[in-house]
Amino acid sequence: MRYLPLTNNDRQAMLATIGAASIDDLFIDVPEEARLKGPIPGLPMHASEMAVERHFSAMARKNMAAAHHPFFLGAGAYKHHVPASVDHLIQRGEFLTAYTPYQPEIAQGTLQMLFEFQTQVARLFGCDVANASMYDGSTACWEAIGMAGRVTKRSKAVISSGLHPHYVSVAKTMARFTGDTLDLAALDMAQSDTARLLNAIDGETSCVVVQYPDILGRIEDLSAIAQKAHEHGALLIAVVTEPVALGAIKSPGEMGADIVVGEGQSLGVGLQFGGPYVGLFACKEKFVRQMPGRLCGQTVDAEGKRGFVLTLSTREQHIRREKATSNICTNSGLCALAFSIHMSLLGERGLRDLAALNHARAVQAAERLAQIPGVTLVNDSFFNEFTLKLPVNARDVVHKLAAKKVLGGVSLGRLYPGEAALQNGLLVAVTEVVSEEDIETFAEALQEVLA
Amino acid sequence: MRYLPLTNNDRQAMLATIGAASIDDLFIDVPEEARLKGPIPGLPMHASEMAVERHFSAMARKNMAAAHHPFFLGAGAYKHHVPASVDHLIQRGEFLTAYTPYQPEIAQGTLQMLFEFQTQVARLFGCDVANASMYDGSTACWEAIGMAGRVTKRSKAVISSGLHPHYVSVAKTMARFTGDTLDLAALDMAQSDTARLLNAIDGETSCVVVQYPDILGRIEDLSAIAQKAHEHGALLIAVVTEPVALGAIKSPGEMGADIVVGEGQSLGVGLQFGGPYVGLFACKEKFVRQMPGRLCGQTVDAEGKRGFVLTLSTREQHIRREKATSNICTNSGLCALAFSIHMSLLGERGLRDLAALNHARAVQAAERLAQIPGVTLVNDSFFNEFTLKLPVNARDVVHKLAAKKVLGGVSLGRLYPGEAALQNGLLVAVTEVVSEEDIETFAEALQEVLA
Amino acid sequence: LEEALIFEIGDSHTTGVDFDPAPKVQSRLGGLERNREIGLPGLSEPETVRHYTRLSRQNYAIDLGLFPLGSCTMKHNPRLNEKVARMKGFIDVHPLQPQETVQGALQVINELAHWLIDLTGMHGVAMSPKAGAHGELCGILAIKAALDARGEDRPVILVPESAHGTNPATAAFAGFSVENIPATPEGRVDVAALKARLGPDVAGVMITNPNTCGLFERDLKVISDAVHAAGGYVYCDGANFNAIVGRVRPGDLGVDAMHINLHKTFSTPHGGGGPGSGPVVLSEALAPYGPIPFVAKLPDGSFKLVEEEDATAMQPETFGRMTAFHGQMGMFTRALSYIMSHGADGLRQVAEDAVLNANYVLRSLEGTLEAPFGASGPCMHEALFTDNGLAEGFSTLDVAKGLIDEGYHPMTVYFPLVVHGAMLVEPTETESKAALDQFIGALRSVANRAKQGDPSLKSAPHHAPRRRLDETLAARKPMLVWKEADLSVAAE
Amino acid sequence: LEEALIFEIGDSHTTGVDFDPAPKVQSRLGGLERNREIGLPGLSEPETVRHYTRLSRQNYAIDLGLFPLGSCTMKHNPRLNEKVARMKGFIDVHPLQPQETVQGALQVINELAHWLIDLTGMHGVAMSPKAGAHGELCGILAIKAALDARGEDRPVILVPESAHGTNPATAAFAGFSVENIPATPEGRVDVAALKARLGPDVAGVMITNPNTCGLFERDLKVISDAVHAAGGYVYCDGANFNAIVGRVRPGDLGVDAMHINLHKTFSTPHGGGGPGSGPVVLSEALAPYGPIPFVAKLPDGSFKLVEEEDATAMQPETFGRMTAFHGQMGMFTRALSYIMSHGADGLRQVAEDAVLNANYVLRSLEGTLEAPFGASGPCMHEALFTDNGLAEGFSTLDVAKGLIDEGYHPMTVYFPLVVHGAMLVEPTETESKAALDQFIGALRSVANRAKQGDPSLKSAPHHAPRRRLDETLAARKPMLVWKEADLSVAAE
Repeated sequence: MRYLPLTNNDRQAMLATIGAASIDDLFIDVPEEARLKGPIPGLPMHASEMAVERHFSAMARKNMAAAHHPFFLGAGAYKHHVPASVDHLIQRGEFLTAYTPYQPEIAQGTLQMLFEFQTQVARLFGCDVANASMYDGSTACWEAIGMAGRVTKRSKAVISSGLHPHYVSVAKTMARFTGDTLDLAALDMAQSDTARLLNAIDGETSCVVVQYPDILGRIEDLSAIAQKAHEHGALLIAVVTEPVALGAIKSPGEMGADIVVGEGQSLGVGLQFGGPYVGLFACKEKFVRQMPGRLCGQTVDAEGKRGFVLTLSTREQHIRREKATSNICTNSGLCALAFSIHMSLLGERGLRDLAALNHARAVQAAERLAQIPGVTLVNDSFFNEFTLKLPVNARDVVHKLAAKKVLGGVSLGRLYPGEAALQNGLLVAVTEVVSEEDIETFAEALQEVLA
Repeated sequence: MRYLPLTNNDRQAMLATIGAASIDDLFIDVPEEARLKGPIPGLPMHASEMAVERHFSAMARKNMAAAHHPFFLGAGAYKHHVPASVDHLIQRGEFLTAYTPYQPEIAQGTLQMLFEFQTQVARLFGCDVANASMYDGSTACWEAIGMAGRVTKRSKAVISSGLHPHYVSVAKTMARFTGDTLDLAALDMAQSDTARLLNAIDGETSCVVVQYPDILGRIEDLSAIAQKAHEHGALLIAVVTEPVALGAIKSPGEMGADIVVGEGQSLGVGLQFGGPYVGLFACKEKFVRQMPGRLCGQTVDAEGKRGFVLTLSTREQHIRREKATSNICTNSGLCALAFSIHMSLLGERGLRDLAALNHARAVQAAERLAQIPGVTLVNDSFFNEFTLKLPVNARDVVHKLAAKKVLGGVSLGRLYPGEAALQNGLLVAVTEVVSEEDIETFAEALQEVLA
Repeated sequence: LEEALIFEIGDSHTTGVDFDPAPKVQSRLGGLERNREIGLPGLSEPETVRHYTRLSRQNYAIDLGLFPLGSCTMKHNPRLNEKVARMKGFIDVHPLQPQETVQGALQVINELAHWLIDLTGMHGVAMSPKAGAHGELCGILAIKAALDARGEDRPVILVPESAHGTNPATAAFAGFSVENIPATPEGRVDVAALKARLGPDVAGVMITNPNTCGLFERDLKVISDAVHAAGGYVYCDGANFNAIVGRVRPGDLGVDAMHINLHKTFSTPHGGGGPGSGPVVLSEALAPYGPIPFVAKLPDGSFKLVEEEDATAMQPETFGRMTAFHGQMGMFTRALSYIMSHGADGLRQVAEDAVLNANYVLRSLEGTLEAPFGASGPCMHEALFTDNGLAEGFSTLDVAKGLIDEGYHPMTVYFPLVVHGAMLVEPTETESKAALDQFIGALRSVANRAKQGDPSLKSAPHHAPRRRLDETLAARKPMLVWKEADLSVAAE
Repeated sequence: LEEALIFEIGDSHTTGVDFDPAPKVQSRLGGLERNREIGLPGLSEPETVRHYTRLSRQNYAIDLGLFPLGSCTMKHNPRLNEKVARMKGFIDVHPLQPQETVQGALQVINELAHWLIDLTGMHGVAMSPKAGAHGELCGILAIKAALDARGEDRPVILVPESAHGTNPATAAFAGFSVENIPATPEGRVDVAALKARLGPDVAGVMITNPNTCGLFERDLKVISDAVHAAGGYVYCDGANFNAIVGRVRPGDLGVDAMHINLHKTFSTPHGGGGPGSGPVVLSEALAPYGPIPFVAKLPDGSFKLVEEEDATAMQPETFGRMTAFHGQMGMFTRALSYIMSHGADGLRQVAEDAVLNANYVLRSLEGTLEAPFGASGPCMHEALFTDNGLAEGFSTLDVAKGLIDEGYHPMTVYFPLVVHGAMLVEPTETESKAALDQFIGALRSVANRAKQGDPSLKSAPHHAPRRRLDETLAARKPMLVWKEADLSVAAE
């Protein structure tokens, strides 16, 4: 019991202080019939560190780790190279094992970091303010829809068909219970959804939700949508699942988005089989009191020194209870730290270099893969992810590629299982971790599979 | 150039402050003909973190890592399970990136740790005092011989044939230059060297050097040797290459050793292909001023608070220069920290449990392996390492086992290449990381190889 | 101790990351190339390491000392968990990889799921909720979905007044109206009041057990039976499961849904505010409505991630997806590592030591501070005190800030709301007796100063990186992002 | 800030490690079973993590701030190096594994060896020395072996008076007698005096370049030629190679042997006092005498570790083995990672920035502190000042301790011995201009206080974990191990 410091002598002495004869006396309020008499039967007993480590090593070896194979998966989670210093720093006990900074005098480390993070996110997204993080991109997206409803006092959200289908699923789940209306359409590889969106905006619309770049990797100007939305008193919510893209392309804020949310996993966090990730949430300053989640603000201490505190907590559940802007409590602090450290290491120059390298590799890959007979490139524009149309069902191809030790993208069939028109689509992400050899290996494997 | 913070603007501003026109002006004292005009030709230019990491991953994958295969090597370096918290703690920047604690007021972390380490080592070895570590066991062994010479003012060291042959090599190298005499003998699998040692001790002898357990894993009482040595004014130096053994058997200090040195790699440090390791050095209190290496001592500060400083530095090179007790400067501080943390986690109870488990597994292995036709167990006694006599050359067997993915011990032929009588000997170490399945896998592989 | 902001240290030309030069290609960015500076400062690696190392040292943390935040369960975070979570096979796999390439990861999720079910005595578990509050939402949505399936409209959720704020916030989010249930003078739910309020408009109750006064709701089974009899469901806030794991199974008390904070009971690190992980165990009645995706073990021994397309066959009544992927894998590995390390015997010991430590604190301090429910029997994982008896003008906040000067993080203050000036102390099982004795001494000393009216306490902390911070100013004139000094002057 | 000793926290019954129970076997311990308690306290993991975390916070470190220890080269330690060194294929291989199973490890050693040879313009390199002083010993033994091979007895080694203490200690260890060579008023070796002392009894010189006054020994080539002409060898202490890497090759200056501190020039961490690593590059004349084992690349592209049995064929004149295994593998991986990251261009930049930073410090402070060799041209990697001009009764030590209160580790003090009250400042290339400006301001402020005789400086530090410690007491009554309080009373 290596994590339990009490010795049996301690326990006896403490029971004596308490005035209890035995540990059982401390559990007398548990109804007799519900008391467990000993360890729950059928479960293993305690294990040594070595035994536990062995078990997990065996489990880990059953998975095909991205680093060891040509790797082209994206669709909302991207493999980037994270500098070693990021993981080193987030493991500092003072960051790792601290709680939410409720006592700011002894939590300035976390608070200042959050203030820096908020500023980085706001600038990246082209917004005035950002919060201290959400669970992930998909929940941030739903929270933004909810916030738009509070701001506009309307309940119809117009959702682009280019929004990640899982984000749509989350919104559908929530809307079912809140009674919000979602205006949805089927994804079309042949054309973007902009025309429909412009049409759908009306005086009932609380918001338009557009992913940028969209689920197929396409990049489109959001200005017209923003203008139309604003004309009708609606908000434009932009969703960014690949923040690295904003090192190369305009920010949604520049194009008029009112709320920009995103998935921050690309920077600092890593793939982790889907979580924990970090939701990014930024908006115009005038909406700040309708934001969900924690906010860190600058202030001064009793001696006039600059310091930071959690602020505007009258929006939050621990103060407002059922009237809160969200029920969120724990956010994704440590992932926000990882994001912020990685972003600090990159800086403007590094982010732009990284984005340029991603785009260039993606262009190389797209050109190479489109040469394969029967394969066509769907995208006119893209950043580091694009869609191929294959001559056959792409889901089968993905499995066959995996058998050849190539992790060759995400099939649209996996993302849109019901939709026949999309079954031959393959979503391919190409980041800086992809080498030219990886592209060639992928191309050859794909050609073989299609042959 | 991610590790260099100066920008070109900084450089220009600084040159202006200095009053130099260019960087080249700062190197004017380099003779013209020796000045390199640009990067040294033929060498690669700077590389990204990702590129460097890839190179090392490729190199690492070419090695057969102990954790992934049945593993039975010892002979002075042992694979033990090191708790994850050890490596976590030694990576704290305040430990990892601190210098030797020359300014004690801001180095109490390192100093207190060294004081605790010294105490742990002294107690483990059954000695009064210990130093703050040496490079490794082999250099500690030579330093002990040198120290015995200073104490006794004699120059003949009687070396047990059971001392690790690399330690003997190091002593030979040094003795060649210092003019010390080493009384050596060939290793005999059939019997220990004690009788010869007792005979060899005389009035010229500075010290007797005995490994415990010895290179073949044999355990013998040192009391008689200690007594004889003391009768003749010589010192007994005991060498411990596997400190875990002392959780099961008597310490050399208890049996009369004057100086006990050892290799601390087993605890906290790991295999690391031979280094860095940590030399342990302990002795009787009366010899303290002849010790080599750093010593940490307790004292008080100006307010009377307990504190720690490096002390007795008048023995050392930075004060005494050519009259120092050793030329050692940098020791093995971070490895000493790892050793000390691991030892703190174990404590008396953990070390004894660990030793018991090692011994039990070794007994299981010895009994199982000795059942293989043609294989005999050389040892009467052993802790976690023993010697097998095979019917054929053991070096060949080791290579054949490796081809079967079993790392099956160290052949005596590798350690004693010239000595025909030892070529069939195989040294087998069995620690807590060896499972019963590993023993069986090894036994079956060995049987196949010998068939 | 001062550390500048990255915006004051770095500039847009510096970077701490090197890249291979990008190959020359024709840009395909759709004409949306960025042409405005973002305003992101870069730091070299040495500056980065130093900045964050220095910042970290302004934090208090469990690694530095006892962190007695009641209701937050700040226990030791084993380092083995960190190691295990970082194995390449877990940290470097993509959530949408073909399932045959992630069987080990799916197996880990499945193993943890089974532990959670067995430890709680429940029927099923939803692994995807991202944190405790997200788990509450999961449970409430399952209740709503179950009611919908029954065709019943029950708009009310009952919540005891001592509940965590997330409880009413969650219920409200799901469209319920929230009604409070009072507490008895001894600090437990008023069963009579609750029973009286039950009826066809009540969807269920959200109850915390052990509750936020640190007491075991000894009538939970009676409550559950009554709620069930009235056609409702019982949601249990499992934040305090720490205190009872291995000693009681919530399933045996009639609970229908309960979230488990992996970062509380099962030791995953809090990280300065997350990430958490809030799996929800479900009763037989609610399990069919649980969210997708989830991991199923197939007859051939392989593991399958059940998503939208298989839901019709395998979870037809699911209320849907709560988050993009399958939950907090990085927390699952850590929690399972902790659970396996303790085993069934160790987890029981965890609850015992947590409760023992809390009672030791309670009894050691009840002569110094008022313990409002000290006569209500043993406490569970936490000990509750009030500000009654402090000198005129001295408050719980002063005691808290005074503790900072003694080298401790303060306890939870002003929660729960059912007593005046609450101080809620949760030591957890990973504190030694010596550590408790030291803390008890420190809190006693500060409390006595507050009782005697020591004025220096009013301006505490004196020995922290900052003195008391002006929270009113922060809220009145929110400065949520950094602005260049001259720009911000111009803006005023 | 106080932290008890493990002996005061733990006890012999507690452990932070769990083991599977040992199988029952017949003991084979030769009748030497331990029957006495060792006296080792055990701590649970939470206590362990907290103890060492708290201890660590009493240290200053490069991660916390500028560490201007002249002659010690405290530069940033990249975290990539730590990651690379921990790859299983390096950290988890045994030194005696069959060589076909460790080809990657041997290749790393070989690659690093080639970088070191190319960067220094030398002929060979001995990789096994464990630290700088061990490297010095390697070089001196090679010289002795070469002389032995020539049948010459040359008992004297010349060492400049500004040398590191390890130089004379090493020479003495190898049986040489040491004679000092004076310095010129401008801070360099007195070439005339050195030449005058050369003769048939002189084995060689040990010279540090850049020297410990921070100056480049511009006459090193002249010295080398003279020493060689007189039949001796030139050992160069390479501790300060940092300042010239990529700008000059010691081989081009006639050096025969030079150790390289991987923990200085090549950024492996100092770890509070090691481990170091001190490979020694060797000239064509000395390379044949270098130690075994070493790594050779065979014609088939594989790598071979040359040990005793192959020495006869491949290194017949080796002076032998210096250590049990093949050197500090864990430092090799880190150093190679650093070298590859910088490349030939980056390493040159390293030297330039190191020298630029040092000159910036020198010129910024020479108006405040006396710079004894300020007129001797640019300094190299470090700037030297003296205590000349401080107020009566104020010393270099007071300035150093005053700097602690400003949040800095002091510079090296009282070394080199050639000037009075030396203060040796080495900023290294990994400091930013802003960091230097802050440090310069702090040192200037403390120096001015010392010049004005500010009495509070005499009792500095005031804001450190400890006030000045009584080093005399420590040496007079050495307490090197902890003893139980009652026992130590009884012992007196």
